Amino acid sequence: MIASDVTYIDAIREAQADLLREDERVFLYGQDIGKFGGAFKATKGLQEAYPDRVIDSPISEDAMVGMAIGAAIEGMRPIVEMQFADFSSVAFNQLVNHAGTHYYRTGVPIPITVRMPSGGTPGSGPFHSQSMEAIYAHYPGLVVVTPATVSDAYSMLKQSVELDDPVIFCEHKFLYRWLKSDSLEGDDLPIGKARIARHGKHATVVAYSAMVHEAVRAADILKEEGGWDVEVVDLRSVKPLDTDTVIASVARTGRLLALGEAFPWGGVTAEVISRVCTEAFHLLDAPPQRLNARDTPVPYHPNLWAAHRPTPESICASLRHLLTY
Amino acid sequence: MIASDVTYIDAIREAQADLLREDERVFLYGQDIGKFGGAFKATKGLQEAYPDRVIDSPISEDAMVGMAIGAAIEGMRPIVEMQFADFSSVAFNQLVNHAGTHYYRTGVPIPITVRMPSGGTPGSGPFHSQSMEAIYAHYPGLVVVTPATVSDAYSMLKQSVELDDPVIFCEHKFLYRWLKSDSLEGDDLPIGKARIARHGKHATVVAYSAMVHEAVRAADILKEEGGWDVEVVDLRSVKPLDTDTVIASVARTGRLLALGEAFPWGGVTAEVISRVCTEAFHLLDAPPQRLNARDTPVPYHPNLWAAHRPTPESICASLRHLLTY
Amino acid sequence: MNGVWQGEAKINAEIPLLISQRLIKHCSVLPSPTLTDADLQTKDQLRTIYRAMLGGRLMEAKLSSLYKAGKIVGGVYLGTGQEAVSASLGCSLTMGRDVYSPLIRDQAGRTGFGEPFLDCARTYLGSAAGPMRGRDGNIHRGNPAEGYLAMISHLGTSVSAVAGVLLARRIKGELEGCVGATCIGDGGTSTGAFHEGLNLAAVEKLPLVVIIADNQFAYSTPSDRQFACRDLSARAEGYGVKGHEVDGTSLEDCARVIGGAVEAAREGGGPQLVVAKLLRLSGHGEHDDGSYVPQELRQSLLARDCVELGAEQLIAAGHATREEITQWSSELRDAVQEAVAIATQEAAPDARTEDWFALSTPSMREGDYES
Amino acid sequence: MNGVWQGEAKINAEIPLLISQRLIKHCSVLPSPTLTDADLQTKDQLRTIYRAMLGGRLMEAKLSSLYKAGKIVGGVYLGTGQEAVSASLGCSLTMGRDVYSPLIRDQAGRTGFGEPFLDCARTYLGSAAGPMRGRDGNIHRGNPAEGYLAMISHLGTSVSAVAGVLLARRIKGELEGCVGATCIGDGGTSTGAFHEGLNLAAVEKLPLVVIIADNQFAYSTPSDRQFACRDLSARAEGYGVKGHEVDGTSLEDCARVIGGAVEAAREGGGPQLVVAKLLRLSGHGEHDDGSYVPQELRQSLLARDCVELGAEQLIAAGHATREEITQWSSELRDAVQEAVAIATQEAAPDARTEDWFALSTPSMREGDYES
Ligand SMILES: Cc1ncc(C[n+]2csc(CCOP(=O)(O)OP(=O)(O)O)c2C)c(N)n1
Ligand SMILES: Cc1ncc(C[n+]2csc(CCOP(=O)(O)OP(=O)(O)O)c2C)c(N)n1
Ligand SMILES: [Mg+2]
Ligand SMILES: [Mg+2]
Repeated sequence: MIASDVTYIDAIREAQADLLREDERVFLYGQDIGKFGGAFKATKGLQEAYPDRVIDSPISEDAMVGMAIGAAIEGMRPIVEMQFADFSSVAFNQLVNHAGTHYYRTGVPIPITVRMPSGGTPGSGPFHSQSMEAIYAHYPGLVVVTPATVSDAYSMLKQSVELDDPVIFCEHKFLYRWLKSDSLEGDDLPIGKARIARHGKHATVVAYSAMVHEAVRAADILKEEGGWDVEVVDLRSVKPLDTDTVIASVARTGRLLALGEAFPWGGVTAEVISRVCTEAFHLLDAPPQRLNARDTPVPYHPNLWAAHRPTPESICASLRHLLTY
Repeated sequence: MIASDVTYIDAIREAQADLLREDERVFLYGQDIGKFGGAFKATKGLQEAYPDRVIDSPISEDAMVGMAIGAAIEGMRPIVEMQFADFSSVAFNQLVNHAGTHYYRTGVPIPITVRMPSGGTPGSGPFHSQSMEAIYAHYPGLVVVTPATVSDAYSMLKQSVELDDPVIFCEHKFLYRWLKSDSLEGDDLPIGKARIARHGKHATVVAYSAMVHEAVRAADILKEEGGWDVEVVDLRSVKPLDTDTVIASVARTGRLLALGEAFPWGGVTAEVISRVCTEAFHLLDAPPQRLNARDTPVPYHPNLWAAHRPTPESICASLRHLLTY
Repeated sequence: MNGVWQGEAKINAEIPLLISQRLIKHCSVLPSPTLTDADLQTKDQLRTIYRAMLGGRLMEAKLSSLYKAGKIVGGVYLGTGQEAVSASLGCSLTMGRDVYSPLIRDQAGRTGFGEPFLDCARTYLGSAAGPMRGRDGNIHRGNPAEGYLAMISHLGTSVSAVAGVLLARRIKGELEGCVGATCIGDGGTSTGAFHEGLNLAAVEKLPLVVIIADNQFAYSTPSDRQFACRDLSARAEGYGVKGHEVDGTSLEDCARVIGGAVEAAREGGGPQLVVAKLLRLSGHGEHDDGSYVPQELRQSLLARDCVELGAEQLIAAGHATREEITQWSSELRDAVQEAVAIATQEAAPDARTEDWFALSTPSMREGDYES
Repeated sequence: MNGVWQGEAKINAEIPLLISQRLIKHCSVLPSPTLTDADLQTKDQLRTIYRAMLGGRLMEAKLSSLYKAGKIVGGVYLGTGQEAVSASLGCSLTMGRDVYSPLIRDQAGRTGFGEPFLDCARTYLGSAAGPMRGRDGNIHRGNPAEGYLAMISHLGTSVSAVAGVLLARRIKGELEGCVGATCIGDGGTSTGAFHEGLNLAAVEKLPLVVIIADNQFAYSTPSDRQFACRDLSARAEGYGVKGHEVDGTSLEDCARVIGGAVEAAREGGGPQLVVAKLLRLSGHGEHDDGSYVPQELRQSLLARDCVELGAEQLIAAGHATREEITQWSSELRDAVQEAVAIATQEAAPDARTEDWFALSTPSMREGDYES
C-alpha cells in the first residue's frame, strides 16, 4: 500500500491487515480490539474483515499471553495487543518465564508478537506511560523491538510476526498520530540492524523509539547553534542490539551519548555504554554521556512530564558538554 | 546473639526473630512459613513464638504483596517471603506499580520487605534459580539489597525492615548453608554503602551476593599464580549503588571488572560500567570488563549450570585479560 | 453523535425539573418501595446517599465540560448511572474508621465518604496543592493515611491492599467495628489480582465488602466476552463469601443491600460480595461515545438513571420534596463551581522545584546519577 | 522418621501381595461398585488405567530411591496416592489428537498419555538425549509438538496455554473431537493465572478439562489456609463451567467421572472442572517427610491408597486377577529398570558443546557480547 500522510498507527494497522490477509496463521487477541478497533484504533475494521481471527479478550493479561503461547505451539502466529504496555506487568511471568524459556527448554520456539503501546504522553500519568523494553530485554529468550519511524512500524511488525521467536513490540504512543510519512515503504532493514537516522561527525547519539526524533531535533539545534554535526543512531531493536553499527559510528565521532526515555537504572543506555566501553574503549575521545528519564514514576502533569523525560533542551545540554569536552 | 558456626540462613532467621521481638509492627507473611518454618527454614519456630504475626499465605504472590502494601499503609512492617525469587514474577505488578509508586504519588511510604531466595544452585533449573535484582532496580521506588555475608544478611534484613521504603531483599540460596561465620555481628554498614571485601591494587572486581565469594576465590588464585593483588568490592545493595566506593577503588587500581550472576543484558554490571565510564572515565587504564551469566534460562543440569554462571575460572580469565592489557 | 445517551441532559442544570416530567413517564415501571428493612432505609440515610449521588453527578458533569473545553489533560471517567451503587457504599463508611478504595466510577462514593470536591478538582486539574500534587491525576487519588486508598490503574489490585489494611488492624487488635470496601467492574473480575485478593480476604475472614458494578461493558467489551457464568454473584459461593445481588439503578435497593452488606461485614459476617446490575450511562471515558452499546440495552430497565429514579423514590416515599432536591442540587452545583474555581487558579507543579524522588529515605536516594 | 506414611510399603515389590491382605481389612469400607455408566467403565478401560497407575507408582518409587541414593539432583516430586486421578485423565486422552499439560504429581497420567519411561528417566537424570537435554529437569518436561506441554513451575500458567492450543485449533477448523486437559492442586487454585485461564476458556467455551487434585495440602499448607469455600467444586458455577466431584482414591469413580468429563468436553459440553478429593501420600517432595499431616487424616478414607484399592476393585469386579496384576507389576518394574539403566549410562550434557541460545533464529542471537 502506498498512502500519503500515513501515520505511525496507520502503519501498525496496515501491517496487521496485511498479515491477516497474507498469513492464515495470524490472529489478533486483545481487549477491545474487535468491533471497537482497539483503544488506539490499531485494529480498526479488522474484525469485520476477519471475524474469526480478531478476538476480544477478557481483562486477563496473564491468560492472554498464556493463550498466545499455546496457540503458537499449535502453529499459529498470534499478535497480542496490550491496551497499554504498563499492563503487561501482569503478564510479565508468562512473557519471561513461559514464552522466553520455551525454545531453550524444549526446542519448540514461540512465535508470538506482543504489541505494547509504550512511552509517555502528557497527562497519561504513572500507569499509562511506561517504557518497559529493559525489563523484557534483560530476560533471555525475547526479541525486543522499538520502531521509531512509520515505515519501521510497518515493516518491523511484519517481520516480528514472521520471526519464529517471541517479540515484544514496543510502539510509541506519542508517535501514533504525530508521526506521518507519505509511504509505508522504507528501507526494510531487518530486525537487529540499527540505522543512522542522521549523519554527523562530531558526536554520536544512540537512541530508539520516540527519542530518535528528540535527538534529531537536538542535533538540528546544535547544527544551527554551533555548526556541530551530530550523528543519530536509531537502534530500532534493543535486543538484539546492533553493537557494530553503534561502534562504527563512535569510531567516526569519538563521542557517545546514550539516550532513552525509560527509567535510569540499568536499561538500554547502560547496556549501550557498557558495550561501547568494553568493546571499543579506545575509540572514545571523551567520557560517554547518558540521558534517561528521571528515577520516579512518570508524572501526570504535563509540566512534570516534560521535565521527567529527556527533551531537546536537556539533550542539547548533554551534547554541549560532550562536544566541548 | 553471638553464635558459633552461624549460617547465612540462620542470620536471616535470627534477624526475623529479633525484629518480631523488638518491633510489634513486624509480621511475616508467606507460603509455608508458619508451623513448617518455610521452604528453607528461615522462619523455623517463629510462628510458635508469635502465632499472630507469622502467617501462612495462599499461593497468591500478587495478593501477598498487595496485602503487605495495605498493611504497611496501616503502619505495619510486613516481611513477605517469596518461596523462590522466581515466583515474584507474579507479584511484579504489585511491587513495581503499587509499592514502588506509592510514596511519589501520595507521600505515604510503603515499608515492606520482600525476601527473595535468589540465585542458582545445581539442579534447580530455570524457575528456581533466578537473580531478579535488575528487574526491581530498574523501576523507581524500590531499594534492592544483595547481602553476601552472614553478618550482612543479619544486619541488612534488620535495616531493611526499619527503612520506611519498600525493600527487595535478595538472599542467595547457595549461601544459605554453605556460608558460615562465628558471629552475626559485623561492621553494621548502612544500606547503600559498599564494602571492600578484599584489598588489592592491580584491578577492581565489583560484585555482589554470591559472586563476591567467587571473586575472592579468583583473586586468591591470581595472587598465587602471578602475585596480582585484586581488589573486590562488595556492592551490598544494587540500588542505591555506591558509585563513590566503586570509583574510589578504580582510582586505586585503574582496572574494572563488573561481575554478576544475573542475565547479561542490562543489569547491575551494565549499570556499574556505565557509571564508572561516565563519571570516572580517565581513571581507567584499560577497557572495563564484564562478566555475567549466559543469555539463556538457568539450566538444570549441574554441568550446564556451572558453565552458565561465572566461575572462579572464568573470572580469572577475565581478570588475566584485564591485568595484562 | 452516534452515542448520545438517553440521559445526556441529566448532567445539565435541570435535573430536578426533568425528574418530575420523567416521573410521569416512568412510573409504570417503578417497583413499589419495599420497606422491609426499616432500620437501614431511614429517611436520613437515603437523603444522605442521594445528596452524594447528586454531588457525584454534578462534579462529573463539570469535569466533562472542563475536559471538552480542553482544560483537563488525560482521561476523564464518569460514573454516570452508577451513583446509587457508589454513594450507597461511600455513605456506609466512615472516614478515619473504615477503609475505602474506590475505582474509576466512584465520584459519588468518594463524595459520600467525605472527600471534598476540592481534592477532586485539584487532582483533575493537576494543582500542586492537591492530594496528588500533579504527580498523579484524575481518579488515581486518595488519602491513604485516612484509610482512603489511592488506586493504581491495574484492575483488581485494590482488593488485596484493602485486605492488608484490615489484616494489619486485626494484628494490632483494632479491627473491631471496621470495614474495608472496594469496587470493581465486571471486566475487572477477570483479573488474577481480583481473584487472589478476594480469596485471601475470604481465607482470613476479613470484614471486606467488594462491590462489583456490573455495568454490562468493560470499555467496549460486553459481559459475554468477559465471563461465562449466569451472573457474577454465582462467584460468591466459590470464594466462601456472602453474595448479594442488587438493582444498581435503585437508590432504595442499593441503600438496603449495600448498607446491609457493610453492616454484615462490620458485625463479623466476613467478606461480602455485592453484584449490582446497571448500565454505564456514558462512554468508557469522555473520549468515547459508547456507540457500541446496543439500542435495546439503552432502553432497558438497566438504563434507568439512578439519579432520576432516586429522586422519584425519595419524593414518593415522602423522604424529600422536589424543592429540597432542587435546593440540594443548586447548593452542590455551587460547591462544585467553587472547588473548580479554586483549583483552576492554583499553581501547577513546577518541574524546577519538584522533588524528584521515589523513595522517602534521603540516604536511599541516588539523585541524578547521570553525568 | 516422623512422617512415615501408612502406605510406605506400597512402593516396594510386594504391591499385589499387600493388596490381597488389605482387601480383607478394608472391604467393609469399600463402596460397592456403581456400574451406572457402563460404557465408560469397560473392563479394558479400567485395566488400562490401572496399568498406568502401577507404572506411575513404580517409576516414582524408583525415582525416590535414586534421589535418596544421591543420583538425582534437584527435587523429586511424587504423585503417590494420586494415580487414579492422574491416570484416569491421561488414559482418556490420545497423544497427537488431544492436548495435555500435566503437573507435578502426574507420573501416572503421563504414562497413561503415552510418555515412555525413558523420557522421564532421562529428564530426571539429566541425560543429554532426553527431551529436555538437561536444560530442564524432573517434572518440567513434555513434547509440545505432540500436544504434550512442558509445564513451567509457576502454578496455574498451564490453563491458559492449553486453552490457547484449543483456540488455535478452532481457528484452523481442527477442533472437532479434540480435548485439552490439565491438572492443578488445591493450592494452585489460589493463583491469578488459574483464574484468568479458566475464565478465558469458559468465555471461549473450549473443550478444556481442568482437574483439581485436592490433596488437602499445598506443600505444608492445609486447605483452610488456601480457600474458604465448602468445596472447590463450588467454583464451577462461578466460571460457568460444568463441575464434577470425585473420590480421588477410587479407580472406578475416577475412571467414570474423569472419563465422563473428558467425553463431555469432547462432545461440545464446554469446559469441565473436576475436583478430586484425596490425600497426598508422600511429602511435598522427597526432601519432605510430610510430618505436618495430622494422624487422623492419614487414617481417614482420603488416605486410602488408590493403587491398592484399585486392585481390589479390579479383582472384585472380575476385571483382572491377582496373578495378572502381579504380572503387570513385574513387567512395569522391568520397564522402569530398563529405562533407568539406559538413561543412567547416557552422556550428560556438555557445557562446551552446548548451544547457549534462547532464541531459535540465528540472526536474533547476540552471542556472548561480553568482552
Ligand atoms: C490489568 C488491566 N488491564 C487493562 C486495563 C485497561 N482498562 C482500564 S478500565 C478498563 C475496562 C474496565 O471495565 P470494568 O472492569 O467492567 O469497569 P467499568 O469501566 O465498566 O466501570 C480497561 C480494560 C487496566 N486498567 N488494568
Ligand atoms: C506461583 C507459584 N508460587 C509458588 C510456587 C511454589 N510451589 C510449588 S508446588 C507448591 C505447592 C502446590 O500445592 P498444590 O497446588 O496443592 O499442589 P500439590 O503439591 O498439593 O499437588 C508451591 C507453593 C509455585 N510453583 N508457583
Ligand atoms: Mg464494566
Ligand atoms: Mg495440594
